[in-house]
Amino acid sequence: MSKMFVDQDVIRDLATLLNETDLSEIEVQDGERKIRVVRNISVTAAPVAVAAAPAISAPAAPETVADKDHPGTVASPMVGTLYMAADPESDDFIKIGDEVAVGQTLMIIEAMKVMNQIPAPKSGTVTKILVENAQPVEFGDPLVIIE
Amino acid sequence: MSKMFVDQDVIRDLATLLNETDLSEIEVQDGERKIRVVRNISVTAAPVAVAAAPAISAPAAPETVADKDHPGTVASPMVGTLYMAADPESDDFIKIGDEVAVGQTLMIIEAMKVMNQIPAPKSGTVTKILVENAQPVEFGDPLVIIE
Amino acid sequence: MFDKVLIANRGEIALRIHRACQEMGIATVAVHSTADEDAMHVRLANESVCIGPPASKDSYLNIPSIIAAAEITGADAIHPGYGFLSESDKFAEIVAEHKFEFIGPTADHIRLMGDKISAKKVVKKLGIPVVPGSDGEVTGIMDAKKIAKDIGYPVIVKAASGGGGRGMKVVHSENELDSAIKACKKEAGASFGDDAVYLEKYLTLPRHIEFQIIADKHGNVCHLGERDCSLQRRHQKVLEEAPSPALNSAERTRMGDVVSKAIEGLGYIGVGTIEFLYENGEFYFIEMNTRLQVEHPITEMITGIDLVREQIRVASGLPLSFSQEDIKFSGHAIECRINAEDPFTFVPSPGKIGDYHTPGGLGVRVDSGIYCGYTIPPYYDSMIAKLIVHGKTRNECLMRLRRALGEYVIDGIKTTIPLHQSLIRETDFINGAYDIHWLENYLNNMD
Amino acid sequence: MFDKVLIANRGEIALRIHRACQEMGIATVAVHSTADEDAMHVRLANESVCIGPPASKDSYLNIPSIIAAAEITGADAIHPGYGFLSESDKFAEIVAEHKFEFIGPTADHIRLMGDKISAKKVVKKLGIPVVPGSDGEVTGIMDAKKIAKDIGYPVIVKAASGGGGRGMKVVHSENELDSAIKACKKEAGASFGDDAVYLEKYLTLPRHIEFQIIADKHGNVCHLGERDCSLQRRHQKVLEEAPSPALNSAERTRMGDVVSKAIEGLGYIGVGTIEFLYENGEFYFIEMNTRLQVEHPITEMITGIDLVREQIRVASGLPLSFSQEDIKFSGHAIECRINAEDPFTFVPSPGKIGDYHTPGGLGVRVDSGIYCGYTIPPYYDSMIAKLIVHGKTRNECLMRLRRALGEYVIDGIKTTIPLHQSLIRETDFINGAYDIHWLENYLNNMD
Repeated sequence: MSKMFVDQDVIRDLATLLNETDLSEIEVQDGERKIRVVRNISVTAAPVAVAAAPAISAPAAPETVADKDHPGTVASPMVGTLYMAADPESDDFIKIGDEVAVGQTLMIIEAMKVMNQIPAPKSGTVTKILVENAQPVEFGDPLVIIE
Repeated sequence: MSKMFVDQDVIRDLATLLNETDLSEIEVQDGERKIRVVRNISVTAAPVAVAAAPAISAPAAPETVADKDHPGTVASPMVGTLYMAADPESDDFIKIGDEVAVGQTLMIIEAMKVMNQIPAPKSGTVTKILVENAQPVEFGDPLVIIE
Repeated sequence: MFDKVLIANRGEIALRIHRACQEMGIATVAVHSTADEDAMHVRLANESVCIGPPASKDSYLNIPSIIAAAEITGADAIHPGYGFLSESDKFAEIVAEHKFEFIGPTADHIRLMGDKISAKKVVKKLGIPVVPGSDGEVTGIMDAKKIAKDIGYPVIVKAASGGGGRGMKVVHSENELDSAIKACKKEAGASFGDDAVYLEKYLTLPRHIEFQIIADKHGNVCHLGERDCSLQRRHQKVLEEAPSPALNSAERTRMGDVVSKAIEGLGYIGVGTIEFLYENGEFYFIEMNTRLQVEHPITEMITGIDLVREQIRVASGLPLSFSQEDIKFSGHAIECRINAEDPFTFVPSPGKIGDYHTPGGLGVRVDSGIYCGYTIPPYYDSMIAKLIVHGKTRNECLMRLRRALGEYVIDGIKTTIPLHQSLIRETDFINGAYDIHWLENYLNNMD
Repeated sequence: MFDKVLIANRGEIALRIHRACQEMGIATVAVHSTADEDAMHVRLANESVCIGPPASKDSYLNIPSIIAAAEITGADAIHPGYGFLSESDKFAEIVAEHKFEFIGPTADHIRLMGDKISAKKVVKKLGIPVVPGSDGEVTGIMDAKKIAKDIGYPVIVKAASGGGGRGMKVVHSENELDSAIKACKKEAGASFGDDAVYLEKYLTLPRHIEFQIIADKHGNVCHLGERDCSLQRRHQKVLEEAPSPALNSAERTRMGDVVSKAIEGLGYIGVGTIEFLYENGEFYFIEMNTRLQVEHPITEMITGIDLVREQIRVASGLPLSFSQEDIKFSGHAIECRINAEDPFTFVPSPGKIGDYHTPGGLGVRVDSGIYCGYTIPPYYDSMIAKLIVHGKTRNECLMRLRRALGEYVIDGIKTTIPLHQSLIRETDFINGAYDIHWLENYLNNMD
């Protein structure tokens, strides 16, 4: 009886592919031939289940993961209190739908009594404002989306 | 019916490949033939890496997992010091190849100065003796194999 | 000093004893059932011997197997821990007959204190206050009625061989007495093989306060103050503290002296605990435990004395390493017993531990044999850890306990951590105003 | 007392401060970089604020961000921990300007002690013994030669603004002096922006012994005894013990009094450490650390005093909760710093923690923010845990340390646990016979 054909190279390739794609199983059939590779991963201890610390305050607009990861999102470069306008009597620097140019002031963050202007990192249209006036923000908090 | 064909070489190759690629399962089909190899790496929270306690003493005959799990194995019902004979002048109760009957004394275990006879749980042939005279044994240690 | 000690126990106390031995340069032998192959004390011990199947009667209570394990490993001494064989006079006797040192009192002292009636008689003679009662077995109903009338109702009928809350009946008036005695005798006969019962005054709102003592073979006796173990559920201690919020220094010294003198008179050797009910400033003897207690660490925390180390020293013939004057009580300590149980229904919850993270920092001690990935076997006691916290004051201790309980992570099973978290927020507990019925009432009122 | 404290630090010390606050009923704010989102102190804090990217200069050293975080969370006070901004007089000043309480000394005291030359002058006037030397900046080579001749070779050239072992050169004879001063000035200018250098007598086999002090705003000053931190590698402490094996009670009392008087004269407030070299029975001032030290727990273990709690009390204006007479030294304590490093090559080993199991039982304390599954970021200090052990005697402490190190499991990364296990088996260490060069020699001889 002929020896069963095992294509070791294909198996190695599939193993690599498994890694690369972060899958746990690949099954390939080609006519009468079939190969299936499996890897049981990550039974590695899950993170400690202590109570997660609450965030300093919920952002005004319900911030979704999508907003944070959106390519047009401008993130806060510092901690502080956010202001939408130069002073209470003035209009907000931006509103949804505005066209903004690179370097244009979007909002102000006060830290240590210093008012820091937050400039637009690129030009485009303001499609979403994710914060409210007088709100505290952390480093990295998403502020606005410019598309 | 003809004996099923098992290609041990292919299985060995796949086992090696399994190791090399760090997979946990490979299944290969070639026409009507199919081979599947699996290894449970049990990443389950690896045992605490403290120094394993040494066993009280290594058994005389290198005891393999197979011996322990063999259906004909007689396990020690108690802790104590094992004797193969009733006294130093006598012959051993059994030797390899002996036919034994149910209830026949196989050996003696001394615990608290009391000599406890270990009877054969079934009749058959002694195919393996896994202990030596005067050896300490724990509860559950495999003593002999009767087939 | 011993070279090798066999630890005839499991769980956290086996680990506790192992640690004390290691710190004294003594090798350890762990004996274990097949269910405990992966237990921490087995992993850490210098040697281990499997002594039987899961059932305690075939392993941890199996005297021939334990003695055989000591013989084949060449141990010098055997430490019984608490529970299992620790209060078996027969075991102590057999250990001694086989020329091993029993790390505990003599078989005679265990026997004497194991019988509740004889124990009470003996300690009374030695000057320890006891609950007024029948001074021995009740022999007939007429006799019982007279005694009950003398000491005053309510009275309690107790089995002479009882313990752990079993074989007891409270009687509020004379017309209940006859049936209570009969019922109690029946239960006692069935449970303990001895239907002797006796009568005692029933205290309504007592605290459980116990004194720790230790005595060496050279006639030295010290007491290490008291522990308050009033927080009990079904006669099982849940949380203990030392010192008792109800005692002052003068009462402690006075009662400690009474206890020490009695132990000296008894000729007792080793560690022991005299348990009392405490009501209206009076102590009433309950029983003496002739072994290490689960809650011994809180005494260690406030005295700085390693009780297990000292116990081993004393067993080996060494004198106590301190005198009564050397013992200084410092601060306050609380122990929470953490069980693998639902925190409020108390349904056992054995199983596999997922994430496991112990609290750390100043004044926090964890005594436990569990670890991440360990499977708690269903065959034994549900206590899996003791969290012990020390502070300079009771308030500091309480605040530290609160934060430590909040840091403790035991995933995969239910534990009584949430019960302790609730308990220590209760005003009565914060004020130290509780008796032995408080916890049961608290739990009943939660429903 | 404060209602809310912002902790301007990370790692085990942030957790240590969080614990003290919780035990005082004070809410905590954790500030953290994006690399520390999963850190234990962030998880446990009542509130947390992300203050910047991983690089310390943009987060933990970012004063505007930290002040802004205090402002938006409404914190009352800021605890700087050790390292980072803890010895920045500028930070202390800004904190005060913004009406937060700085949990530490005044900016003036930080500045005074931050300059090694001025510090030495000041403490000398206050009665603290100093190393004979140039009494200030060396201004020319002729001057230097004369001073060196007076105090005798070997001498050491040090940068006035230096620290942590940088900017120092030992000179064994006059002909090396000129080039050493030039090299040192160059390094000092480049490293610290200040090329002032000074000369001191070089001690050949000194121990590093430091005294812990604490002072309140009401003029009360106490010392809490000494710590021996002679086991150092590249001027980094590796293992510390208290008390020092080299000091007796009389020397402790004498030097403690000298130190307390000086601190009183200085008008200093808060915790602080006066570091000395100790050789042939004489103390020589090195520097004063105007903050909490990494090794403060060993002092806590032998005194029973919670230093961080006391530090917070003092900052809030409360008087010390004890007087010098109340402080009793009890037993012996050792701290092992456990770093995420190869134990013998010291190559850093950040990464993901696999199994994590801390030692427990009597006398064992772990201060650490790591846990099973936690990833140690590569951006910060490699110290991941402190194992602190207390015993009634130094020998008991050593035995306990040995067993505790054996129980500690940190998988997934390399740690310095094996180094400590080797160290405590060395005869010199067991005998307490070591100086500040001992560890370097020991490590060199291992190769």
